[in-house]
Amino acid sequence: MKIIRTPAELEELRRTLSEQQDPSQLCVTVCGGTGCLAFGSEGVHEALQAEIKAQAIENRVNLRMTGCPGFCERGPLVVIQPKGIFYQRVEVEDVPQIISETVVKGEIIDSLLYVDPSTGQKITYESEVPFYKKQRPLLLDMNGQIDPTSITDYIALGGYGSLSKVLSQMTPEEVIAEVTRAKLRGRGGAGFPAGLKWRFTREAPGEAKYVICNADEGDPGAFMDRAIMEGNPHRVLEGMIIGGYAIGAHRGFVYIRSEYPLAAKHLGTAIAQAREYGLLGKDILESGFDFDVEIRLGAGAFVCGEETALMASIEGRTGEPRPRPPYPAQEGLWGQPTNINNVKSWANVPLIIENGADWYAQIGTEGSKGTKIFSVVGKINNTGLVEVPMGATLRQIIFDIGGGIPNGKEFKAVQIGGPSGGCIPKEHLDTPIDYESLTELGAMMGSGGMVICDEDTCMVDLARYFMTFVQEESCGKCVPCRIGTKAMLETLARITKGEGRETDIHYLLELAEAIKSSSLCGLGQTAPNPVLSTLRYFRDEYEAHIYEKRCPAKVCPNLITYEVIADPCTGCMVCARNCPTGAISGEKGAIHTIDQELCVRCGLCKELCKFDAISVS
Amino acid sequence: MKSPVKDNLKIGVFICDCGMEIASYLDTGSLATAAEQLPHVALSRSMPYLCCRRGLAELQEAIRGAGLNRIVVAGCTPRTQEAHLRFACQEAGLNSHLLEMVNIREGCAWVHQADREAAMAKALDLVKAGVARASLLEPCERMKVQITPSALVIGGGIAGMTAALALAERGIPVKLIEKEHSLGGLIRNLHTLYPAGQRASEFLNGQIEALRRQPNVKILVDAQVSEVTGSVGNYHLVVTSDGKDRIFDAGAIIVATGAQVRQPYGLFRYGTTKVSTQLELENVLAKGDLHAERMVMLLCAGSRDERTPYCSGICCMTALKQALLIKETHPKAKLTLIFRDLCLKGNNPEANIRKAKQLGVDFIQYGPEAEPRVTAQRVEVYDLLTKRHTNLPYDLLILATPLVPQKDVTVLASRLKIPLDSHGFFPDVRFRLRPSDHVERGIYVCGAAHYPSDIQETTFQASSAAARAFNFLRQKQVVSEGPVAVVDATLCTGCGSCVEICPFHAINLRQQEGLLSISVVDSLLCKGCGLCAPTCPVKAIFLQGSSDPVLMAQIGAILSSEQDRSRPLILGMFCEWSAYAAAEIAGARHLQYPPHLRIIPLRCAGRIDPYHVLWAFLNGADGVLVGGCPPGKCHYVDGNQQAERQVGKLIDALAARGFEIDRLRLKWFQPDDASAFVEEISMFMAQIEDLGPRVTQDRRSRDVRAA
Amino acid sequence: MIHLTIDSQEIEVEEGTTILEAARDNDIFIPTLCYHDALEPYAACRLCVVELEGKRGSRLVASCAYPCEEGAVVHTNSEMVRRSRRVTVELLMASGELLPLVRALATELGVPEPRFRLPPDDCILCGLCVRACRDIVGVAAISLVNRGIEKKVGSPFEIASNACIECGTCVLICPTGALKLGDITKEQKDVHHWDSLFDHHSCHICGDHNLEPQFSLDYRSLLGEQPSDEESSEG
Amino acid sequence: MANFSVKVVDDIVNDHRDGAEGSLISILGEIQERYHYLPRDALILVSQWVGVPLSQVYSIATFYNAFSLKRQGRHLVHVCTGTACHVRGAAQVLDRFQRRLEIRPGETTPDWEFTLETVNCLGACALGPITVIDGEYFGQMAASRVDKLLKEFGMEREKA
Repeated sequence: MKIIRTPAELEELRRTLSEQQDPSQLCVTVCGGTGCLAFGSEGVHEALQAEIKAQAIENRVNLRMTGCPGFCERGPLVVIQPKGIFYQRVEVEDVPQIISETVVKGEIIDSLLYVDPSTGQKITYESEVPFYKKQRPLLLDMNGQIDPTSITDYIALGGYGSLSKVLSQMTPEEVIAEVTRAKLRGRGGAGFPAGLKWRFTREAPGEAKYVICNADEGDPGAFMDRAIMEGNPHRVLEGMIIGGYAIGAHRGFVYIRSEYPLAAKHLGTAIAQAREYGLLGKDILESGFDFDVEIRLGAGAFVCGEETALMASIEGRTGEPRPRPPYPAQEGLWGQPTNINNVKSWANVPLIIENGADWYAQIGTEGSKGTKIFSVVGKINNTGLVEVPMGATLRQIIFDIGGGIPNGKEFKAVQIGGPSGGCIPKEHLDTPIDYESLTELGAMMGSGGMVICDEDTCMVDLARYFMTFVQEESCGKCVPCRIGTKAMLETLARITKGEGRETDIHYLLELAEAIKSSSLCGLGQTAPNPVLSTLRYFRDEYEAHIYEKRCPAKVCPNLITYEVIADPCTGCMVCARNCPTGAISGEKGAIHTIDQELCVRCGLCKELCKFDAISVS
Repeated sequence: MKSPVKDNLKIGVFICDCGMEIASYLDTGSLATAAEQLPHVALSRSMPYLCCRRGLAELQEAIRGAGLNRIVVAGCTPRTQEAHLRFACQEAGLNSHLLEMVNIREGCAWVHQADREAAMAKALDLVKAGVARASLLEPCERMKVQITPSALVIGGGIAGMTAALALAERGIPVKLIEKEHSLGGLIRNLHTLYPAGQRASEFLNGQIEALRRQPNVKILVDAQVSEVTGSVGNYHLVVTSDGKDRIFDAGAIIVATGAQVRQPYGLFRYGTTKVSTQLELENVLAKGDLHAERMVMLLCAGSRDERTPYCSGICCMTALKQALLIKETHPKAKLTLIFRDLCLKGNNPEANIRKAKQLGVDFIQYGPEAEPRVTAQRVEVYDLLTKRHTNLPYDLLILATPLVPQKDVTVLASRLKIPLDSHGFFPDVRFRLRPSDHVERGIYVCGAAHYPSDIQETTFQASSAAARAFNFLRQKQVVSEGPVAVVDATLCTGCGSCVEICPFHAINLRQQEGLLSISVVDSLLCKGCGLCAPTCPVKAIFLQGSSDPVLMAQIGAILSSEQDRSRPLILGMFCEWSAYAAAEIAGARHLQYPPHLRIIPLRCAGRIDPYHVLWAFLNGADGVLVGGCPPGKCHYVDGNQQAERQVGKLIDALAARGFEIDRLRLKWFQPDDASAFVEEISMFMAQIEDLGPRVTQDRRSRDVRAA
Repeated sequence: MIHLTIDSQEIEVEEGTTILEAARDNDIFIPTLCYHDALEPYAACRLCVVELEGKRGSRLVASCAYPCEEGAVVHTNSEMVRRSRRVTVELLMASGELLPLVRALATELGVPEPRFRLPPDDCILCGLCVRACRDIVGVAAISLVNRGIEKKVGSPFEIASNACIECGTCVLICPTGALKLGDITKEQKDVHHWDSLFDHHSCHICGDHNLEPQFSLDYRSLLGEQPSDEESSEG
Repeated sequence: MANFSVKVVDDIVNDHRDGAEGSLISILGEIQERYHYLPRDALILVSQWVGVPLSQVYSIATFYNAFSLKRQGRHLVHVCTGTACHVRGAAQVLDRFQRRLEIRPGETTPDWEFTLETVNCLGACALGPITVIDGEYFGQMAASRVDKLLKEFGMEREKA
């Protein structure tokens, strides 16, 4: 493989590559994101390969396994270019038909088309799917198109152009100025201005400097970083190299959580290719600038998302945060100035350089520029990744794009920002989302995980869930976080068990304030948020649990009872046979009864009953 | 740096308030003024916090400004702050060993809160002693030695080969020497391996192949170490291989000499045709000419008894392995396994027992009290499970005999100066000393030379030994700092008693042409325990910073006390690892005890010299308490025993002259048992109170001199 | 030189001085548990938090680690500080009646009977012993094991540490007396241990045959190792 | 379960030679991957080869979720308890696994067949609730599917 030595050579390569590509060329793309893989897209891909071979049409059709375009709900996704025919929930059995009908004859297979739940009509082309139509994909734009394991795919679409521009035409100061002008804010959650951080790191004295890509996406329910690394790793890499140049670093680290093997694999491939092409290593594009990147796998610790803990982990120690200051920009990795940014932040950089700060700055709101990717999960029709400009409203995301709540249930709230975030009730559905407004509402941008809750979601239980999470993930170094979160959890558990006391809400608030204000690191300082925000908007649910010993959402096991409704019950014995504790008795054909003493409220009977003869109250 | 001539000694005394921690119990101001009067004190002041940024700066300023060349700091325990202060001195251009710390916090302020007056007196005495000591301190220089970046592995068995390979793969040049003609050690005689049942020869050949392919390894067979000279990091070796002597250097040595299977002649009719060892059976199985129909395996044959008290560790697994093998080839054969205990390792030890049982192997457990009897026809055994005597006719009796040390271990041990345990295996000696106080020797033992071990265990040990050798060599150089023993060549008569006593083989006799040979200290091996000093008949060897003059000056100063003499005055000479540690912890816990005790810390109680004690009594001590580590706990192998001897000798001598020997005590202390410490002190104190103050000055000195 | 105000006292300190140092030099008392002059600030106990006025309102910082800043305004005992301290103390008391300092604070701040309880334990995880062993003595025989509420001080595999030199520094520095040398050196392995009489795991088949002697692995025991249950006797 | 081999650990460490202390976690990660747990001997060797105190290696091994000091069963069952899965009823699924296998998360069945673990989020939220057994994904899980699944992975014991 020939090394690219100069910007000219890069441009040359790009031209030849794009010339080779015939826009009318048939190309079948299969989503290879973790979501679709879990749905079995690997098999579909293999089947397609085999079928194409069988039909001996290799020369006419390209097959490509791409990254995640975001519409995980309907996976496995298959798109036939150039027309962009959009098939969803594709199974291996459908493959021969797809090839013979659509690829060869160009005919549409109705059964595989997506049906818009709101209008009920079938949609043929990817571009027309409402889920995509209303988005503004900047970071995810290439995910559906390129093969993430091929550097040439990326280069063909102009990849590494920004790097070459930076190295050949811009001084580090100019780069920082550009990023600052674009008002790019850290996408890790806190939203600290990236340009400023870069400058601090550049100006800080130190013999060596480092850049780190924080890919420890620990927030449960958020997976946009993973999608980017899986689908377009080179852009992250390009961003880091540019950052390294601007800051004056020659070594970079990507810290990926071990739960993301595919992301690590693709990024590893990307790094290898970049080295091969001379885009990493010594004297990149004759600029005299040396830079290389290493991957470090996490080992399962949410706290390692916190920058000082992350660095400790990279240095080979337990992920315990240390007090700041000194900030990483002054004393980071091995005591040297270090700049840490999130995957999304890095991925934004090439875009800013490519299109200019002004272009970037006109996307989004006054305070928050650019787009934001949300992972919309939970009680929602279209689970998946949604990229919208800052300032989009929750309603647009959840209803227009997300397709609303399944089974005609009532929307209750959306939980944003995971364990550090908070929930937002329906009265605020129309607030434009940016860093400030969310903080206003007691939530936070965080990683951008959105968990949609419907009427069946118990907010107290949700709060308890998050508290369990942070409590388990607390590193245990500082007292408020170690013992305080435990105390809060015990209290919440008590409440959900129906043993709540009058004083509990007050106690929770007291603890929450102290933990927020006095914890050592971000994990502790934000740990109480889920409780605080649920208390703020759903105090009544807490009170129902405490005073009436009642769980309005019928979730908390100790506060609900399962009963057999007489008339629908056919006495089919299914529930009785499957009850783990044998709490259900009854003759065949006779109406069953549930022994409340024995019942452990596992819900199995309700789940299994074909006649909806089990009621919860 | 050169030591200043005595007459321009400039001692600086710094008394730390430690905020209010000290100041609220002791009048640090007047302590400082009092200290000013002491000989050679050029500057004396008290400060709020000596340890903080500002305090250290002030200290350094004083050193530079006033040209101080000795520093006495009275404050908290040296344990936590000494390093910082020494560093500060070094920074200010003063050899860090010219700093003396006096603990007036844990050692005084915190423990005598009831009796301020006595506490003040004690604090002053401690400072006096500190000053007296400081004025005699001499700088110590650190010594650096480059390490030869290569290793010698003795023994070409599985342990040796594994270790050699691991080192070589990391770029360390390795010499591997084997006394036999071919590599492999014990395994060469094995047929298959437990538990997987892999062919031993395959396994072995694989290993040897890998070794031969490795360019960093030089193999010498029929070779033995015939001479070892040099020291830590640089051993000069003479290896005799097929008649020729080869000479080379190595930085690290790995001892993997293995062990041998005992041939138990006379035991259980061993030697007769129908009886063989497991090892002999291996050969039979390998050849595949096993013709016996009724077989009995007898475990723990000649081990775990008086002669060989240990469990050989591997025989049970071998027996089980062989049993399974036999049952495969001879399903008909009747096979009984007589065991005391089954020592099986690995993930699922039962699996193989189950298998064997299914294949029809009988297991019978016997106890040590009823050892099986072997006659020409049968084995008679009392079955512990069925509680019945059983007779087992046999065509072949297999004895599981233990692994025993190689014949020549003692020679090797003395050449390498490493200890042997009571059975003749090489124990893994571990020093419980501060990293700064000792350097690794660079000699590591692994495999059956260390104790009988199976292959898994052996390879683990080998890798572990290699790893430690690797990191030792990687340092490139060894640095030793801190006080070591020094010999005054003009006095030494070469009697060799210090060579005898040194627990670390750090002292050698150097022959001199036409002169008395003299002792020479290997300061890399010397750990500064000072055991040698009291044993020298002519006081030719002494420990830096703890020489007799220094100690006696300390004793003299600490006892020239202004305390109210109606109360007894007691001197404690405490091992810093046990008694002194306990005292400090008592302080940290604010436990209160009588203030009439003056403590002088020693590296080891073994440093005690009868003269010190006599000197103490001469200087008005009413009682002397020597504190050391409990038996078996000494950090310098057996310093506490030496202390016991020395004190014992003295007690007898004094007793013979009617001296109240209850005034002298030797006690063992647990380092962390502060309350026990307080108890001891109070008891001893009470005892001395009962004895009352000592008899008049002249009388006292007379009987002491007589002693 | 840096100028700041602590409790309305004008103070001048060298650059790099922490708020705690500055306060101490001026006889302003700030309670600490995990702080020690000889060790790097750890900022874990959160008792030393002080209120730092800032543009966007006041916030709490750990005075033991926070460097003095020019013109900073610090309150060491404001209501904000006391509120947080009160909770911290209450949380500390969840695992038992602790050392005098905490009890004193409790009375001074009027901390109620702890509303939350943990199993009694004197260790407050200030980490002093661990840090002293590593940074002062230089042997690192003990470390913090597990995490979160499970965190505790321990030697590797929670059996006798072979790195420990029994110097007692950890015991000396422990503010609560929770640590005993025995915890780290219990059954300090003797070199001959493997040939001593051993007690056995018993066989899972008949429950009677004796399997691996517990101390047959002296070498590993020297390395702080012991045959673990799941390795030695489970089928 | 692969038997612990000294050579394997030696080699893993040797591959990371230049990384020194920084590669500690990667090294342990590879060993964990190889044996599904961290054998004690392995930790000891790692500490000695890398040249860091055993106590540090041990605290790392006990700090991170990905590491286990206990031998694992033949099949690893991971129940995702991420938020998306939680609101879609992961709790019931987990509960069912616990009752069925009669172990709590982090434990292994006495016959060394199954080890039950929870995982915080696999990022495949569209399929929630998710269970992963030996790396194979099972989406839209429900308590009622647990028994069948366990049978597929060779669980014979009848319902307790």
